[in-house]
Amino acid sequence: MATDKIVEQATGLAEGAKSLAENAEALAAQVSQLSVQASGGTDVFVFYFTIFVLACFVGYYVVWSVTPALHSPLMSVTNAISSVIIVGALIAAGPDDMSFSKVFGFIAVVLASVNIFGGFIVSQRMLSMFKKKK
Amino acid sequence: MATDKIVEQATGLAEGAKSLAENAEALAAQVSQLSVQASGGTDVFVFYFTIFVLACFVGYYVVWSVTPALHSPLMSVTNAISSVIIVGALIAAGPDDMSFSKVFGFIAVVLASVNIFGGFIVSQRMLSMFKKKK
Amino acid sequence: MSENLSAFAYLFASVCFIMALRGLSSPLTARMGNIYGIVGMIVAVVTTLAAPNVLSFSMILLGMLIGGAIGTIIALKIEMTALPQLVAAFHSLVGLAAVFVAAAAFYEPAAYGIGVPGDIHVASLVEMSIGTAIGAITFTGSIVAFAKLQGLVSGAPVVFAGQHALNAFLGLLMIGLVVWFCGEESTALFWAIVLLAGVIGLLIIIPIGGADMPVVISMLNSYSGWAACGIGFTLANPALIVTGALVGSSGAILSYIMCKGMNRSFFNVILGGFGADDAAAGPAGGDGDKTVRQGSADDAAFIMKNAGSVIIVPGYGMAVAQAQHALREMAELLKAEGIKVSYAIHPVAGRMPGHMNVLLAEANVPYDEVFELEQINRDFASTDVAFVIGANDVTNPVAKTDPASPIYGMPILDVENSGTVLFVKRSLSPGYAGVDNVLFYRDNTMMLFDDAKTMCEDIVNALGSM
Amino acid sequence: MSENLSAFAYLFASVCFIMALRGLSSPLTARMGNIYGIVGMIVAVVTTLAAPNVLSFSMILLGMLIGGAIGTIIALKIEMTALPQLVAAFHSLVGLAAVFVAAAAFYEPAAYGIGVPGDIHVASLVEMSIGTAIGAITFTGSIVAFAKLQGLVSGAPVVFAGQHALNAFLGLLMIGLVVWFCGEESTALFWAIVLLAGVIGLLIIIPIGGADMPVVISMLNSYSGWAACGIGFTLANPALIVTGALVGSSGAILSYIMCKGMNRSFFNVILGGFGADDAAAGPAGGDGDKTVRQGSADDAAFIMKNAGSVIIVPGYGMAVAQAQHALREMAELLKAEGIKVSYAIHPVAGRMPGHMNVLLAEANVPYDEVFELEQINRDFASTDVAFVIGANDVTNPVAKTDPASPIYGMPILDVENSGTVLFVKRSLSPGYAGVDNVLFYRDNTMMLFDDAKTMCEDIVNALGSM
Ligand SMILES: NC(=O)c1ccc[n+]([C@@H]2O[C@H](COP(=O)([O-])OP(=O)(O)OC[C@H]3O[C@@H](n4cnc5c(N)ncnc54)[C@H](OP(=O)(O)O)[C@@H]3O)[C@@H](O)[C@H]2O)c1
Ligand SMILES: NC(=O)c1ccc[n+]([C@@H]2O[C@H](COP(=O)([O-])OP(=O)(O)OC[C@H]3O[C@@H](n4cnc5c(N)ncnc54)[C@H](OP(=O)(O)O)[C@@H]3O)[C@@H](O)[C@H]2O)c1
Repeated sequence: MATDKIVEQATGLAEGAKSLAENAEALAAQVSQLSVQASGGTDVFVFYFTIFVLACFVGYYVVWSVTPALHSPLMSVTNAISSVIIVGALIAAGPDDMSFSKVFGFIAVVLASVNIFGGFIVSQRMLSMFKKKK
Repeated sequence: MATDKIVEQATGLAEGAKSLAENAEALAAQVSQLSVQASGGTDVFVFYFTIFVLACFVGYYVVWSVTPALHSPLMSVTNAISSVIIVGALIAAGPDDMSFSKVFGFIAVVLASVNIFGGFIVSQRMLSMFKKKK
Repeated sequence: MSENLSAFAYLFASVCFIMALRGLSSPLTARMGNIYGIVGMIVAVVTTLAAPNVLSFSMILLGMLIGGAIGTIIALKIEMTALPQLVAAFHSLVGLAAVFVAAAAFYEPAAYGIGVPGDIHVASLVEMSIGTAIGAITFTGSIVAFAKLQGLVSGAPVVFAGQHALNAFLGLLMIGLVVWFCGEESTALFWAIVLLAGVIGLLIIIPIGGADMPVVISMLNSYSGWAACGIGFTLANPALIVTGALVGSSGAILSYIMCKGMNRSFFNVILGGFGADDAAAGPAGGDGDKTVRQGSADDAAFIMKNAGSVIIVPGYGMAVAQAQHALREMAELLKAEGIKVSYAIHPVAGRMPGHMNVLLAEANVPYDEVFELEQINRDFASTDVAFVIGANDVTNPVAKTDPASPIYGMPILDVENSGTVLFVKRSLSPGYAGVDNVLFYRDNTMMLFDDAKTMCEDIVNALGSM
Repeated sequence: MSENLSAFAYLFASVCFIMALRGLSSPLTARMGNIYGIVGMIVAVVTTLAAPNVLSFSMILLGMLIGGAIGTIIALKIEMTALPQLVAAFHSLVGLAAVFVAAAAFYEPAAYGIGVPGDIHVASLVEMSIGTAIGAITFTGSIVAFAKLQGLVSGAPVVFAGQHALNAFLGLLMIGLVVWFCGEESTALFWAIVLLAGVIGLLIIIPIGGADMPVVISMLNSYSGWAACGIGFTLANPALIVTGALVGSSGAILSYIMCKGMNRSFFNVILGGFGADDAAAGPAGGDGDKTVRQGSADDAAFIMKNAGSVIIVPGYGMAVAQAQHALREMAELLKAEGIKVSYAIHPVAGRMPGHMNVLLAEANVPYDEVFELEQINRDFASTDVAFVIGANDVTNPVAKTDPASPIYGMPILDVENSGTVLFVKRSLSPGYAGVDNVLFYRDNTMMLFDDAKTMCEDIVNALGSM
């Protein structure tokens, strides 16, 4: 009887193990499928690269369409928007605990803010001067 | 002895099951991590949408830069390149075994090919007529 | 081919397509642009053929051979004057192809990685049904446009009471069907969408007059671009998305340019009915009580031979009469006499954008003798003769003077400012817009009533024997 | 904020930045464009602040307050004539910020999801080191540019033997360091890259003359854009990538436009040394043996009052003298007399692109009286007086006639074709290119030797008392 019981338990365990193994297999399959699905099998880098290439075309066309009379404001506007690098600074300055990284982030936030405010305000000042004949 | 052996086996099985369970857990963790990593936590749709938006800007600028004298060739060139839909047809016509899908794919391949060849050749014919003063 | 590599290849193809359109910014780079387009297409096709799930090539090859042969033959045989029809016909094929691709994806979703039959991702179902619907509309719409342009059916607008209400109802029905389909995912609903979209395509194009077809074609072109985008999302293929956006923008911008050139709103064109009362509007101008000065080929030859400069204004009639070769010959003779000859092209002269430029190019007129409206309009005042051949609306000054006229506000070529205006046409009947042209009755106008080609040939003879 | 939502927000910000530059296609839409830019920036910042790993806001707020206050004060106080310096100074800050962001990512890679300290993904290391290097070059380079423009150091090019060899060597060393860094990933190497890049930035800018600084600034602007792109790849942030590409293109195109306007190759500018032998080139023209006709403010006032049309050609001297207000006053008086006054702007007049336009706008000159070279150049022939104020090179006809001249091939304003040419400048000394201007010795030229502002005020007085 004791033997019977033990055999039964062993069988139960074996089955449990089998189903676990199956589960594990299913999960493994899922893993590989997910990693394909999530990005269609392509690295995210490729997406960012595609975005980069298209953005270069947009940049090319949009800048050539700027009227020469506004080339100075163009310089200050691009200067202002290039400070969008502040997003990197914010992430660095974001954590609660102090670190080298947080200090660097803080400095970068200050620098980028000078640019953002300075750039947009100077552009606005310049642009508000351009008036049509009354 | 027999009992001992069975108990041993049972213990072995139990351990196996445990390690399997652990494996499964690790895999599950991997699944969730992978699905995040593969796309940095963003759905691929967002990437395609970004590509779409940038492509609209490129399309806008590139078409406005076409000289009016070449608007007819523009129509035939866009007609030809819009047949790039053939990539969808090729995937449908690709499998080895016959199916509805394969038939549809075949028809689409024929239609798109008419367009590709017709469109590019007619464009080339038109464009080769545009000559400078000798 | 790895997924990454093929993604780069598709990106390369997209860039090629962008460069193809970019090339069209000047006749000098246009042929190179076309080559870019061809390269992009080859790269896209080869990349797809190298995909792991494309295994059987015989049928694909057969399809490409059949399609390629048909396309090549058509492209080589077609007359340049039949371009509008050709473009319409080709569009209908793109639309149909889009429907079949969507159907294939619906029947075998696994091949596209969008789920399994009966359980396709909802996002894909939405994209798919939009792609299908637009594809089917493009198909039947382009067929109607083709038939009207080719003269297979009358170009007159087909209007009936309750037309717009019916279209609106069918549109709503369509939206309902799509929503239902995305929930149910049944085969019957899929084909119902195809059918209904086909009917809608038919109905929205029949009320539009034959001459408005170019706007329609561009619009359908734009649609087919967005359909390609939709399917591009389904297939997760960036090349399709980018190309779709390019084609979509191109069609939209061309429609816009045409509508602006005609000074009509896009909705005015699309709601149709324009040109229905041609016959009524025509005689209303009244041509009985005013006098016109009529001339012969000899008169025209004499006047031009004694001129210092001539501007030729071609229009739809030149295309119909295929007069471009005879016209170029005439221009050559005049140039040989030391007379300055140039061509002025109105943005909507003829029946499709750039129509006149292609015809003149076909007749070997160098493109640097051909000018756009803004470039040349001021020069009419200092020109001795404006030779208007088969054009009418694009020279009609009522566009500037009569706010009640349907063409009011449309920019026109100021031929009236030149010393003498020669009008080559067969009668006093109005042009496309059905508006009488006040220039016919001016003192400095001479009408040369004849077919455009015959008249040019006669003038050539007259110039030769002078 | 979910990752998807923030991705859309960044896309929105990118579109705003595109619209910001797009707005600059016309003065009418430019202010709206700037608003788009501001909105885009706010969206980008707020989206980042809402990210799950941004927890402490006090320091961020402090930083933004300090930076914002400094930026606002500078922007409100700055004179429009100091724009070139200002842009250079701002660029140096962007470069430095890029360096600090890269450093932060290097010290705390986990925050950016690019690995753990000591085991950063190689791709990220490459992107990071390129971003850092370009950032540091931009920083020191812009500092030098600023110092030269502000007059803190001499604008003269600093040249020494073996300069190019040294730069090339340092460039190679840089590449070596980057490769080493990507393998070793040591802190020391990171800072070595920063240091070396800083030195390179210094060395490549010092040989370039002060007046070539605008090209340099644009080039650095372009660099900073590509640095932002590199960091955008590291942070997987599409807004940074798109903005970087916009800024990169903008800088590259502006440099190209300037080089073309000066008819010099980009390499010629970058390799430097131009303007080193100003002193030698100047007198070589020989001004002793030729006669010039000199005039007074009264003469100028008399000539212009009796003219039918006057074209004003401003140049660098107007900016230096801050003469734009007095000039506009003079123009108003002439216009009150019924004289047609317009302004002709050469693409490289002044010291930065669009420099003259901003100064004239500052003095309330309406922008529709201000014309680009191509628009107005033909009108000089039918104009009575060309009033050239502080401009020199951009009017020098040797650019058309003397292939040996350094400005040969540069397009110029054909002031020589007008009835009388009035030149306002302080002496016969040449302009930026160091080339003697043959127009000074022409019969229809009258020199008005004085500071531009003083001269304008004197003419205003003369006109008033006439
Ligand atoms: N280009 C486009 O993209 C586009 C698109 C849509 C609509 N449209 C419209 O099309 C019109 C184009 O103006 P258009 O001035 O070129 O043409 P039009 O105003 O339609 O006039 C064409 C004239 O050509 C004459 N004609 C026809 N066949 C001829 C032949 N065989 N020989 C000689 N003359 C012949 C006709 O007069 P007879 O019958 O007396 O000979 C007619 O008056 C505009 O109203 C425009 O809005 C253009
Ligand atoms: N715009 C750009 O983006 C850019 C960029 C780089 C280089 N550049 C170069 O800059 C030059 C611009 O040409 P430009 O014709 O405007 O200037 P320019 O040729 O440099 O001549 C400026 C003239 O202004 C005179 N001047 C200086 N201060 C003055 C004052 N206070 N009052 C009156 N006159 C004064 C000087 O003569 P006196 O000393 O006799 O008074 C000088 O001849 C071109 O050679 C261009 O290639 C332009």
